[in-house]
Order: sequence, then C-alpha cells, then structure tokens
Amino acid sequence: MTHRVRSAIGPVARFICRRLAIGLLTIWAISVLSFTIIQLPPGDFVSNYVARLSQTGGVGTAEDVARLRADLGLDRPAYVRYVHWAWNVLHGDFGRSLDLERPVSELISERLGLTLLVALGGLFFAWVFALPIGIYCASHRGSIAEYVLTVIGMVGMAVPAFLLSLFAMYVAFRYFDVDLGTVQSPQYLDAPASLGKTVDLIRHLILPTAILGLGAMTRLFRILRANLLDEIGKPYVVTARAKGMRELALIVKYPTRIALNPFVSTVGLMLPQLVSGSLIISLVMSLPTLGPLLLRALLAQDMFLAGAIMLVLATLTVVGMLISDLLLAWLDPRIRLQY
Amino acid sequence: MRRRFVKHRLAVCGGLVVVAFYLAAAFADFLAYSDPGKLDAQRILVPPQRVSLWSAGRFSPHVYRLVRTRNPETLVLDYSADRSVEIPVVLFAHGYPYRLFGLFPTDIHWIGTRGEPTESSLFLLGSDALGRDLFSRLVVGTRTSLTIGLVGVCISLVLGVILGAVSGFYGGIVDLVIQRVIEMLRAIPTLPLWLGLAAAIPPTWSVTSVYFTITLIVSFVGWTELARELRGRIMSLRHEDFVLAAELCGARPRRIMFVHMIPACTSHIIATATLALPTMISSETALSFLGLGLRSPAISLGVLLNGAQNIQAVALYPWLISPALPTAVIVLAFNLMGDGLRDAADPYA
Amino acid sequence: MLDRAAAVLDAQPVLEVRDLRVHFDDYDGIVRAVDGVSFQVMPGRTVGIVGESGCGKSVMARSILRIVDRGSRVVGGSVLLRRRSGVEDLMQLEPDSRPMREIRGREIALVFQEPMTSFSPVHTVGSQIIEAVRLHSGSSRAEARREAIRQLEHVGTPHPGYIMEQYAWQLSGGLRQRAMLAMALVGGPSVLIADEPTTALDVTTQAQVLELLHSLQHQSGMALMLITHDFGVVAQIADDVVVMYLGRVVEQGPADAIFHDPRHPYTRALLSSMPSVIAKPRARLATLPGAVPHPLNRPPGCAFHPRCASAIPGRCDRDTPRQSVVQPSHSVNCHLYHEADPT
Amino acid sequence: MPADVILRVRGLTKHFGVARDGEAASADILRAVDDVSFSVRRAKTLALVGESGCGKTTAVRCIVRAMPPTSGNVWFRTTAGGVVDLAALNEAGLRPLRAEIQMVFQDPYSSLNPRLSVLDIIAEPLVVSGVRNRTVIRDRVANLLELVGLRPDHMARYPNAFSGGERQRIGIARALALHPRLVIADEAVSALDVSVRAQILNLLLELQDRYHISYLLVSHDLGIVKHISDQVGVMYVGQMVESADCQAIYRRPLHPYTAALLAAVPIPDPRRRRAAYAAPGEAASPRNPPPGCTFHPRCQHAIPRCKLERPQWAELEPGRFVRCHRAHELQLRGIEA
Repeated sequence: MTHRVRSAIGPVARFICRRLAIGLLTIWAISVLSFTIIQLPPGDFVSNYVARLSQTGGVGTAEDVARLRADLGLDRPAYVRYVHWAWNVLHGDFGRSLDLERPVSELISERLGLTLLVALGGLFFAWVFALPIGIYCASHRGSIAEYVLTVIGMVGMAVPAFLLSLFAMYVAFRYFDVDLGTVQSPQYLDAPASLGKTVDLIRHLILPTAILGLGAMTRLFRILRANLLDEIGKPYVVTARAKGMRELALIVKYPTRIALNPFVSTVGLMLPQLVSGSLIISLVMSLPTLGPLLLRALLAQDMFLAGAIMLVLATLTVVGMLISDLLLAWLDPRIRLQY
Repeated sequence: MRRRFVKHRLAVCGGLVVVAFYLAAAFADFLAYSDPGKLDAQRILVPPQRVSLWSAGRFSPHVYRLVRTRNPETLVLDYSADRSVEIPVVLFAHGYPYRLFGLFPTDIHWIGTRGEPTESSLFLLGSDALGRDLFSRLVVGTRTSLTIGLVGVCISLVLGVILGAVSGFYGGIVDLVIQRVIEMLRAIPTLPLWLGLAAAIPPTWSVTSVYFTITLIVSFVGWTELARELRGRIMSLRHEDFVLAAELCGARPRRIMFVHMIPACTSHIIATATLALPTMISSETALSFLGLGLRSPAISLGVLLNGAQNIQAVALYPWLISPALPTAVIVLAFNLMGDGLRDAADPYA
Repeated sequence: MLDRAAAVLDAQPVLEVRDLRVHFDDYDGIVRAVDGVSFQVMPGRTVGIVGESGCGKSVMARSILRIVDRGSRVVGGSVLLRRRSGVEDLMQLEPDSRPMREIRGREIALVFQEPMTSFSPVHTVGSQIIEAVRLHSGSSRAEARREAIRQLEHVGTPHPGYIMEQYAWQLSGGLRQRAMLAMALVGGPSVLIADEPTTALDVTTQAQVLELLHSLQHQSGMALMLITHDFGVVAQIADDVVVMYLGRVVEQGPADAIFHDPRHPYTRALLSSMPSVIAKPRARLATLPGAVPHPLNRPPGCAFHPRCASAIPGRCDRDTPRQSVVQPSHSVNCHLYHEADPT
Repeated sequence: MPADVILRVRGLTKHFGVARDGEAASADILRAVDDVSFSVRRAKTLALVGESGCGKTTAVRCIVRAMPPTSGNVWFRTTAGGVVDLAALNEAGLRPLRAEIQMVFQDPYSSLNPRLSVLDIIAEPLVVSGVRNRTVIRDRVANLLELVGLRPDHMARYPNAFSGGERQRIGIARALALHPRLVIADEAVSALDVSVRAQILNLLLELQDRYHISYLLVSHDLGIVKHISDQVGVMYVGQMVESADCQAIYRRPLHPYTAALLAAVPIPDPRRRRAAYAAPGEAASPRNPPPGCTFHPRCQHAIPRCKLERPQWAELEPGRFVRCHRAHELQLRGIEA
C-alpha cells in the first residue's frame, strides 16, 4: 500500500523529500552542536561580565550575580535551556545579545546581506571563470597555456585565503596607498544611499570576492578539467565524432553537459568552504559581515549571538546544498529517473 | 606507482620541498641561532640585516654592530650599522642550550657571532615587536605547524580508516549512520565550528594542552574525507572476485580486511593523507592568526602571522609578514605532492 | 545470391585500404597497431574482419574515419573511397576538416560494440538521432524528428515515438543496438563499419541484429564491414573474410574458402580450436600454444612464428612474409606458400 | 540422494528486496533465482546455460554461500561421506567445508589480488587451512603450477606478469590447492581469446579425468558447454526450463527456449547458414516476469494456457526434466552434429 503511495508521488518528489529530511536533520544537529559549543567554556557570560566589571572598578555582589543568572536562565539545566532557546528560535526570536545589548536578529540581519553578497559573489566569480578555463584546458591538452593555467590553479588552490588577502592588502596599502580595511570610502560613510555610494561599495568588494572566488574557482576548474578529460575518452564522444560533428561543438555539447554534474554537486560541498572563507577574509579586511561579529561574540562568550550566527550560517549552507542537489537532479536524468 | 609518481615532475619538486621542510623541522633548534623566546627591549623591530662576506679582501663573514636611534620627528626607532665594529659570523657556534631531537643536550647552532651575544647582534630576517629574532622564531614556528599537521593527520587517519573500513565492509545500518554523520559534518562551515571549539579552550591551559586540543579540533572534520574515500574503495573491493576467492578458502573477515583490502587502499590512504596535511596546517595557521588557536608563548606560523594582522604595522615593518612565505610554500608543496601521489595511485580517477 | 555476386564481379570497390599503418604511443614505446593492411570492400557485400584481441582491427576501423584517439597517428598508406564525385584518399584529408566530417556518417558510418556507452547518458536517444539527421541534411527540427522516427521504424523498433524520448540506459541491449543502427543509417552511408556490433548482446538478440544487418544491407546495397573476434558470426553473414594477427593481414578470401580451405597456419589452428555446437560432446580441442603477445613485443619476421607448428627456422623468424595468391581473390601471407608460388 | 550424486539442489530460490525501507511490497522483489533444482554427479560436469540476467551466476553464488539463499536446499556429500545442507549452515559451519567446493572466476584480472605474488595467491587456501611450514607450501605450490602447465620458477612473480590465459591457470591452481571435490567455474573461459580458450577447456577436462572432480559450469556459450559438459540445465529469467543429458539436449530440445537458443548460435561454417529464426523480443526482467510461463511472450508455440498457468518442473522422459505445458506434443529442432 505504502509502495503505491510512494510511487504515486514520483521519484523526483521522493528525492526532494529525502534531501529535505536530511537537511532538517542536519540543521537540528547543528543547533545542538552550536548550543553545546557555547556551553563548553568554563564559566559563563555572567562570570565574564563580573570579571570585566571588576576590572573597570565596578563591584557585583553575590546576590546581583545570582539574580542576573536567574534572569538569564543560566541556573537551569542545559537541556532545559536548549529547549527554551530552540523554541524561541523556531518562533523567530533569537534572544538578545548580552554583550552588545541589542536583539540578536537585528544584529544578524544588519550584516547578513553583505555576508551573502561576498559568499555568492565568490561563487559567481568561481563559476564564471572556471567554466571557460576548464573547457579550454581540456580541449587544448598539452599546450603551454594549459600548463600555466594548471600551475596557477594549483597555487590558487593551495594558498590559504587569509594569506592571499593579507598579501593583497599589503600590496594595495604599500604600492597603491589604498586602505582595503574598510568597506566604504570615508566620504560616503554617512552619506545617504546613492549611485556613487553603491559603486563605491562594489569597488571595495571586488577584491575580497575575487580572493574568495579564486580558491573555489581553481578547485572547480581542476574538477571540470579532470571530468572533461574523462568524458572525452568515452565511446559516445567517438560516436558523435563519427556522425561528423565538429570538435568544438562536440566538446561543448556532450562532455561538458556530463562534466557539469560533478561541477554542480561540488558547488554544494564548496558552500561551507566559501562561507568559512568569507568569514576569514572579512576578518582580515574588516568587512562588516558576520565573521567579525562571530569572533567577538565567541571571545565575549555572548552565547545567544554566537549560537545564532552559527545556526544561521549552517542553515544557509544546508539550504545551498539542497538547492545544488535539486539542480543536479534536474540536470542529470540518471538521478532524476532512477532515484 | 612509484614510476608514475616520478614522471610527475611538479609532484617530485613538491615532495623534495616537503622533505626539506621536515628536515628543517627536525633540526629546528640547530637552525635557530637565537633563543626564539628571548625578549630584548633594546632590539625591537630591527630590520633584516645583511651579512658581509668579505673583510679587507679576506673571506670573513661578519655583521656590523647595531646602533639604535630614535627619529626625533616621527619618534620611530631607527637602526643603523656601526661600520667600525665588525662582528664575525661563524659556523657551528655556541649559543643557547637545547636538546637535539629532544635527546642530546648541546648548544651548537649552525651560525652565531663571536665576541658579542648572538641574540643581540644577528637578525637575518629582522626582529619582532618584542625584540625576538624572526628567523629563529620562523624555524621553530614551522616545526610546530608541521607537527600539528602530522599529528592531526594521524588522528584523522585512525578515525577515517576505522570508520571508513567498517562502513564499507559491513554496509547496512552501520554504513547508513556513519554516512549521515559524515554528510552532516561536511555541511557545517568549518571555520565557525573551529572558532567555536577553539574559543572554548580555557586561556589558563598549558601550551601543550592547547597544542593537542587544536590538533584535535582541526582533525575533527579532516577524517570525513578519508573515511569517504576508503569506504568507496572497500565497497568496490568487496565485489572483486579475489575477495570472494579468499572467502571461499575460508578466510575470516580480519584476514580479508588486512591481507586483501587495506593493502589495496594504501596508496589511496597515503595520497589522501598527503592532501589532508596542508589543510590541517593552514587551519591551524588561520586559527592562531585570529588569536583563537595557539597563543604566545607558543610559536607557530599562525602565531607569528598574528603579529602581522595590523596592516599599518606591516607597511612600516614589512619583514613581519615573512612567515606568510613558508606557510604558502609548504602548503603548495604538500598539495603538489599529494596531487601527484593521487594520480599515481589511481590513474583512472 | 549468385546474381548478386555476378553483379558485383566487375564492380569497383567502394572502399579500398592500401598498406595502412597506424602507430600509437604506449607507456613503454611505440605500438604498431596496424602495420601494412590492405583489402577491398565491394558495394553490396559484407567483409568480415576477424582477429583476436590486439590484432588492430578496431584501431583500423577508426583510422578509416580518421577518429583515432590521442596519441595514435596514421603514418602511412591510403584509404580510397569511391564517391559519385570520384575517388578520394581519406588519408589526405585533415581529421577535423569539413570534407572529412562530411564523409563521416554520410559516406561511411560506424556502429560500436557497446551501445550503452555509445549514447550520451544525459541526452535522449531521439535528440541524438535528430542531431545526426540535421548534420547531414540541414532540415528543420520537425522534419528531422519525423526522419528519425522513420529510421527507428526501419530498423524494427516497436513504438519509435516512445523510444525517442528515452535515455539509452533505459532501453534493453537489443533496442539500444537498433537505435544505434538507426542513427548510423540516417546519412544513407555507402559503407557501414560495425565494430563488434553483437558482442555485448545475448545470443538470441545477436541473431536478431545479424538478421537486421543482413536485410538492411540487402535493401540499400551498402557495403558492410563487420569487425569481430567470432568466427561463427563471420560465417553467418560475411561474403569475404580478412583474418588479422597483430596488426597484419595473414589471410583473406571468400568466406567459403577461408572456412573450408584455410591456408595460413593461424587460420587453420584457430578454426580447429574453436568450441562449437556441432562438435561431439566432451571432444578435446586442438590447441594453439602460447598466447597472443602484446602488440609492443611483436615477434620479428612473421609475427605468428613462435606459435606456429610449421614455422621454418631462419626464415619465418626473420623475414616478413609477402602476400601470395593461392586462388583468385584468396591470398595468404605465409612463407609456406612462397615456395609453391615463386612470384 | 543417490550415491553418485555429489551436489543436489532443490527448490533454490533467491529474491532480492528492491524496497529500501524493509517493507517488502510484492512488486519490489527481484526474483533472481526461482525454484531451481538439479544434481551434479561425481566426476561429471553439469552446465548451467542461459542468457544474461537468467540467474545462473546468482544460483552458484548461493550454492557457495557468497550470499544466503532465500529458500531451498543445497545438499552436499562431504569427503567423510555424510550429506549436509549448505543452505542451512552458518559461516562457522561452512568453514570446514570450504576446502571441498572451490570456484574459478570469469575475469582473470579481478580474480587475482594484484598485490600478492603467485606463490601467496595459490598458497592462501593452504595458509588459511592451517599449513604453516614454508617448505611444504612452496613444494605444494610448485606442484600445482606444474599441474596447470605453468613454470614453478615463476611463483615469485606478480599477476601482472602473466597473460589472461596464464592468469586463469593460476586461478585454477588456487582452486585445486585443497583437493576440492566440486569446482564451480563461472564463465571461466569467456573472457579469453579464442586461441587460448581451447587450452583452458582441455586443461579442465584433463584435471577432471585425473582427479575425478565434479564441475558445475556456468556459461552463455553453447559451444563451450558442448565441449565440456555431461549434463546441461537451461535457465530463463530465474527458472530452470530444461535439463537433460548434453547429447540429447542439443539433438532434440524439449523446451521452445532451448530450441530458440540453439537456432540462434552462429555456426562457424558458411555452408550452414540458417534461415534465421530467433525468438522475437528480449528476455523479460526478473523484476517483473510475465504471468504463466515466463517465456510465452516470445514463444512461437504459446497457447492461451501458457499465459495463465505456470508450468511445473516435470520429468518427461527418464533423466529429462522440462518446464513447458506443451513439451510432450512439440517436435522441436536441434542441431545435427
């Protein structure tokens, strides 16, 4: 009976359901993980707060401390706090940042746009460049250009993003006298939104996105090239050739189409790396993304804020991977029809 | 496999660089001519020095004595060479005491100065904001970073091989659970995770505990790749006829695993491990760079780069960014080598 | 049968391969995969090219169409194709040039052993056949679609409209091979090269496909070049047979002569060592010693001499045998026949 | 079980559940082997013939217990003389019997571990069964190599130094190491060149004559089967449709599928070209076999009953079993020698 129902909803729907279920499970696991991590350090926000208070000369009595703890719910067992927290999160309430004394959702939404912009910009950069370069290298095998591109790809993949951005900043500062550590030129800082301001913002974002995209691009390019070389040897390519197709038309139509599959699926796996990369680049270049906020929250043991940021980032990644899976199913009939 | 690897010229170059770096790490104390932890308020931010090889037509390597002045207008410290005082630089000089390979007590370093203490006279790559010799710190820091990578890979290997092999060999529900866990771990952006875990390390812990905790943290995600790779191989091996043949002889699972399966995967394991190492190294570097990993007085490439975080300072004292070079080179060399190994292990992958 | 044979007796070959040599670079050196092969393909007739692994038969088929893999190159010889416009040497054309591409599919079509991998797994069978139609006729998409369906009907596939929308991996082996044939035939080729077309198929399906090949050829009058390792298949449909060993032709002639009057020791040994359904149960087979050497280590002289019972020491291991004609249109490359025929 | 029967299989069935979540809806079952019965006699050869997907390989893998059968019995006569049901034993119970049933595989490349030397490969059964003395092992391996026509001094080499035919000989030597009473050969020569096939076939025949080994052979090639077997079982979509003496089945098949197979085999003689009759269409999928007789959609002789009623496995003549409603009335053509 159940079998009938399942086949009635079709393989694509079943595939999507399965993926969704895994995604939800992952998000749940991440929420537990984030919560646990926040609980790991000895002491809590209150003890940190009191320590800082005493440094600046303030004094907190034991009663004050206990009251503050009770207010924040820190005196209850961990699982109760988790359930409470998760329940609120489900209702869109991420709580208040204890450190910055503002609602967490407000803090995150301020910076989410730029975070997404940088990460997606990096992805876009990677896609736009990896595709033609990969095809070029696969069709011009053994040429000097291919060799050079491969070596550049290797370097781009190997050198960590934060080193690249550090280096880029140094070069820009030293030789072009540009301080990249800002997201907006001083004259636009408090100016209202205008075309000039947008252009200025984009100009400041080009370098970070390019650096972020470079690593992903070289990875993608290497995957695409390897896949293409694999596919070019397959009999169906020889068949197409025997039909009388032109070499270039042949490579673009057949192998690229198939080599795109791993391409799309790796984009999913690459998302976590892109998010990580964008965080660290933001930290180096002091872009106001979620990265510096997370670092600050962690250092201050600002539990609600740090947990929420980790949860939001992970959720975004899971959603991105889900999209890439669906894209893959749409691209490849073998997955679409056999699942 | 060896023949295919040797054909891979870039990979061989990478391999040689890796070997050179590990040799340097093994002899780090010998190469570090100054005590990397010794502060010297009189020698803050010394620029890199030149070693002159000839003195009065004779071969006699030497440096000049440093004279410290403060620019009266900018208040910036300036160092100039007092050309009248030559300090000879000699090979195999006596310096601060250490134990070679942690065993043999000695105080011989590859170079040193004669007449004046090496710590306050010789700065091949300059000194940092606390007057410590950057070259010596670099050598010792490289050792820390390289060993963190190695230990991290060992942890990943153990976890990855066991879980991957079990997953591939037994399949079924065990496989399902392990695969889901891996899938989840891979969906989490690593950096926030690491940051969170690293932030949880109490600041009071000793350098050694922090070192091992950081190693554990960076291998927390590293094992998944290895486990996936190995699982795939083991699963395909399960369908090989020679495995069935062994089963039909009455061989037990343990024998099949260790005689037939694991050896068939060694090249893959080595290649994956080699590719995992640079990731571990750069992870540690990134964490320490952000101030959440190893912290002073520990010395690692990341800790050194932490001093280069302020871009204005770097612009004034560009030698502070020098730890970036060995980091990039070692990561690149490992990647080249790992790539070649992987191609050699599986020419059809 | 006889009429057809008479009609083609004075006909010109549609395809003639002369002294073709193809080399490719292996890890350990240069492999002479095809080393001086010559034969003719007559219109309306079937040539069976038989040989064991490594004899160069597949490489030869691909070199005729100039679609050899990277690392392989045609180093000598000519492939003469008779077209309406005259005789053309395919070896003089650039592999990716327009004239060469126009010959592919339109004059000479190719069908492979594995129809599963010969179709792209992410394009429907229909779209790939339509593409072949449009490459040769420039017709509109709708016309091309109708033509594709017509071709699928022609090769006997049930529900051609349905097959068009399927992916190759959704079809059974027999249907795939039929679809492959339909795609090969859209250009109306004068020569069809079939490289092990039935090896991957079951024996009942193989019989169907062989029958189909036979009837298609009968209808269109095209020449068929059938490459196989299976003497049974050759015996069933070939008119002429070319036997190859390690990149060279050892014997060629009419099918009846090859099977009933084989001359070359290799052909003889191979025929008598074949397990057959007409043998007595549990009959011991005659055997050929040793195995086919790797093409890289081809023995000097006659490549077969180390396995040959009648090898002449000092001769077979030194001199490459020339072609000797033993009957009209039946020739053999063997030193044993040089003495009998001192030409 | 008659005294000369060494292996008797009755009602062997293997179903694969395609359903993922354990609930076995009937349409999700792949009936790879469905009620197969046969016997292998001492020092004789039984060949299982059929096209791809007919279940012959699954059947032998169930017999050697590379996978557990869904139901049925596999009785085996041990050296000690007792009869055990292999299908009912667990892994530990099987282990002592492993030595008596060995297998030769189709692919000479994947069946030898490329990382072990020939010595280690052939010695593995000996080592596993507890032989530890290196000299004893070396002598035995040298003997075995000689037996299969290879030079004993090559035992230190690795499989990649050998050709396909030689590798197959190594595989045979490994199978013989523990003096098995039954050797199962799964398409053991079909991956080999024509000129090498005959060598291996002859070797198998010689070994049988010399050591009185029984063979259970799996093949799709009716020519090979005719050369080596005493009895033949024909399989179609998981079921055995006919079994008989080799000579009889080729000369006068009783099942229309057997006849179609024989008619489709290309005979290497241009003078014996046959008016091609082949069964139309292709073999049904074991996932969704037709009702009644599984062969009826392709059968020339099918009557309405064949669509409805599944024919029984019956002994039509002494020693001739067939699964066909019309076997008693059809006059089918075989192949004249």
